[in-house]
Amino acid sequence: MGNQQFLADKIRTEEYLLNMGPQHPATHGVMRMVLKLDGEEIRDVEPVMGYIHRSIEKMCEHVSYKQAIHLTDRLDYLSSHMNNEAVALLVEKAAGIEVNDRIKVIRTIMAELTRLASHQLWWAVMGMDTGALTTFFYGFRDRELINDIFEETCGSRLTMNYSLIGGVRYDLHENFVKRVKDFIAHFKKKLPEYDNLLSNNVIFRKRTEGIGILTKEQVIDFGMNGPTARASGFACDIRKKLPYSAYDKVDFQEILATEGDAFARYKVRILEMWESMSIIEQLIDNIPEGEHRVKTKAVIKLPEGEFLQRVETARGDLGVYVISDGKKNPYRLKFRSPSFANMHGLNTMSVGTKIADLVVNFSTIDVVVPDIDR
Amino acid sequence: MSYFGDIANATKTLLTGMKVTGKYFFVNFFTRKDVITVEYPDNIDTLKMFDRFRGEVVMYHDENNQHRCDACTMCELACPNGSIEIVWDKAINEETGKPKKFLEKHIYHLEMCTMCGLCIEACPADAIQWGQNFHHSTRDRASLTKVLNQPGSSFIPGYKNPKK
Amino acid sequence: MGNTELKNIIGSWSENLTFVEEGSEFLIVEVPANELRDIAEKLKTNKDTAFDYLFSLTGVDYGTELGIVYHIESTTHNHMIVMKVKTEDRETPNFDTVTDIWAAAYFNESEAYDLFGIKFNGHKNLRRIFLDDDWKGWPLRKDYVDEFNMLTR
Amino acid sequence: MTANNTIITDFLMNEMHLTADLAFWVEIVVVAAVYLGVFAVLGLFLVWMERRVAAFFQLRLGPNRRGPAGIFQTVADALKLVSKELTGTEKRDRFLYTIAPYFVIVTALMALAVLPFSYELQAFDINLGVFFITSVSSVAVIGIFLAGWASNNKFSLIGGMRSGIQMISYELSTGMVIVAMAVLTGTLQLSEIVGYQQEHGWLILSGHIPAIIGFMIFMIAGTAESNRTPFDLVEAESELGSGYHSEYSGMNFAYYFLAEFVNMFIISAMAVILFFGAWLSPFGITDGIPYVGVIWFVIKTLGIVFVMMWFRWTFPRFRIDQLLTLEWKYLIPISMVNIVLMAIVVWLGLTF
Repeated sequence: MGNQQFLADKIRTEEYLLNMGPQHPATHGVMRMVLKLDGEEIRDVEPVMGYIHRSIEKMCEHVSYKQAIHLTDRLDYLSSHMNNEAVALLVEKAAGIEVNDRIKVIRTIMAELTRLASHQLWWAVMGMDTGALTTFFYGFRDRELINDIFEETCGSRLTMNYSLIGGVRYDLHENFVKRVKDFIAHFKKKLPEYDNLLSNNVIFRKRTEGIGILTKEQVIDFGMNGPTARASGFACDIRKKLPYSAYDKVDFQEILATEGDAFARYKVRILEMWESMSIIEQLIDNIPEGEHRVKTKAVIKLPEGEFLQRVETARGDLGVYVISDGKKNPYRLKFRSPSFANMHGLNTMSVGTKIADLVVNFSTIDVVVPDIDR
Repeated sequence: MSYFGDIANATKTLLTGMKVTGKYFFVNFFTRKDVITVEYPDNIDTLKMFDRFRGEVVMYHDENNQHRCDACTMCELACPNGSIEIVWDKAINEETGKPKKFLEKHIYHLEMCTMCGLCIEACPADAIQWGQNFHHSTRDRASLTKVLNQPGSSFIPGYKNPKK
Repeated sequence: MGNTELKNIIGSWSENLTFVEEGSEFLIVEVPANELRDIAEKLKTNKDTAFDYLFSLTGVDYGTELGIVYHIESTTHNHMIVMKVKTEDRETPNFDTVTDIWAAAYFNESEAYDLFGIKFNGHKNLRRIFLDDDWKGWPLRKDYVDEFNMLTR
Repeated sequence: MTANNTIITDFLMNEMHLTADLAFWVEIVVVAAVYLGVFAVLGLFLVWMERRVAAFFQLRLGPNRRGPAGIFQTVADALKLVSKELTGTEKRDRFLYTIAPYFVIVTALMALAVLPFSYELQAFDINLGVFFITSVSSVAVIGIFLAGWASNNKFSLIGGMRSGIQMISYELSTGMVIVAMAVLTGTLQLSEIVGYQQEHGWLILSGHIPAIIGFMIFMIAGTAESNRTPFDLVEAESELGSGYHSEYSGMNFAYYFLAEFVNMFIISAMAVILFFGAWLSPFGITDGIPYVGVIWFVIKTLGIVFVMMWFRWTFPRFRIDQLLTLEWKYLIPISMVNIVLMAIVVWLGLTF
């Protein structure tokens, strides 16, 4: 090792800073990461956020609860239905509004369809980040079917604003059930193709196995959640821990892995797609009859006090914390965003790895930037 | 020796990957039946959106150019983004002789609307509903501020919402 | 573990803690600012409470006081507690940092600083996380007025 | 100037009554013009083919607006690129920045000139043939390296450094495969290699096992030489934006873009020459007719180009250290063993 040391003293190497973002293909949105690099090795990652900060929490303090729901669409736009559902559930629990089973089942089916659409988009972009550009089109081909289902029933494809306080905006369209069944039959044939194309590919395995390892203790200490945390063995699925809507009437398995590397995070999401499909299958055939909306007062006021509602979105558990002083708009409304919590682990994951690994790690955390900046 | 083992395994996984893309290439090389491209500008006349699609807010006018809006400004209050302005005026109603509000202009700022649908829900008379047109791109911003009630239109006298 | 046992265990650590139970489904512990660090330390290390998951850290402007609300959860016992800390002084409000107890507080405390102006002594890299560095004022405070950006109807 | 009279010089001297020397120089200019035309047409066609093949893989339509099946789409792109302003970063190293694209163009043209399109259509049949092509294509590295260094942009610097490592290390295994094939044919001259294959059948058959191993190594190393997925770390979209040529625009970018596709053509042409009998028709059905060889040559090369495109639209990308371990730990040992194996096969006369 003698000359190694000799060379190290003679050749003066210097670390340099590289701004990855805010306009960069791998950051999936507008976020900047200041990398301290030694050649291609990363010494330190510091995410700089706030490029898309609209201060939704300040807006929510000036609008009524009904109007606050439509603002949550723009939080994590890939799981907009679950965000709406979170605020709706909170207000219903706080104001004591009882919703019938039909609404619960519709909300659960819509939530699982949103999770499927979000995971499909994640898979498509994951392939593109590691270099396989065709996965983008296969992922979007399947996601398009879900978007048509949403467009037909809720009226819009991404920011649906479908869940309201006391129910859902429209009743299910008459060929909703047929479309969902066609989609499930189609996607059951296509998901194994996802595995053949990317999961079993040796180049992809080499790019993701053993990269960005997080132990269960680290994940808990960082407060991480969602599939990213479940890949390290931390059972944090709110659908299991605090079941809401129709999740207690459905039996599904919480996917857990133990390796905690990038491939484990990838595998967890692929298996979650299978679980979501089985949940939809269990519910789609026996949607109970009933009103799609319960009668509610025109202006809804919450009693004094503070309320917390947690919902499992595609990225993790979204916490809605409201301090209410009895007026028609919340005194303080805080969104505990899952992607913001998952950002804590990014530095530990990528110190000592290469730029290409940072792109893979960032893509397996499945970050949606508006969810971070709010 | 695992040296050759993982080479063989590697080529096997690479070939299965190529089999998937190859299937899509050769199966519909001539039929092109799986193609998902929608040639948007060309299919503009045959393109029909779903009936619940939220293109823009429009006001319902019946055959003799009359609408149901009696300027109660419920939609203006319900809108979270302040994209609806109602310009109304008072006039003496002939039969009852009492002053009655009537709608002059229902100004709808399309560029501020987030398509949340709270105005359509709040309207007691179902005067406004969803239009399916989504071609909103224009050259100047002024044309995005639309007046929903057509010129020369008036309120249907004595209209009561059957549902309420 | 129910709220009452929690109350007894935590109550034994220090006298000037006040417990509130109505108005929220979790036990609320109001902690004076100077005891924040060692109560947090005990909450995490004590075997019966074992609060190791900082779910969320929220800055709140109560009108006269500025406060921080900690939602802390235990992944082993599956119960949650709400810890609140308040300060009167609105010019330079500051608390001790808890980043070394729960690493999840790192960005959350920067966010509380950025939007409320609450400083955390001992925080390694306290900076404005969302807004520009030269932004005047703390947006989420109730007395924040900004004619340009805020359309108040 | 003892130039053997080619068709062009005969034509010039008899009809145009030029002196021998003048005819020689005019011939060189004519051949250069022809090859520039071949370079441009080839580049445009390959870009169009890549976009159509990619579309078919990805369930899309691909270019179909300009001309039937979008043939003139790439011509339109080229015209657009020509009319674009040549921008560049302010603190760029002016001289190196402007000279870099010409390295890549010149090397691509030089390699193109030596390829035996058919018995008559071969511009320079120098007896170093194969060795000349590898040495020329190693000069292309300088063009990419300079672009990365001179354009004063950290992402393109990283791209340039990656290209330096990648292309130099993969030349080793291409060189060794060529040495193996030279052992089999006994000559480096391209026309003699094709002549050998005329009697003994295609090298992939006559050299059987070592030739097949050589072909697989050559395909892998060739894809890496031309910076194509799964080795496209040099302009990895998701990591470096567009890598070394991100600061180039207009005609400079067009040079890099076309040169990349022509390099791909040269690599597949090399594979066709070394393994599939360049312009020889299968079972020698049309070997007698002059000038028909070109069609066979182009069909075979486009077949190999299609396989390389298939690689591109299926595989993810390597990481820089995996790329080097693949080369130094797997390809070089195997290609060395392959040379020994080929030598033994040739020595024992086991070739068909």
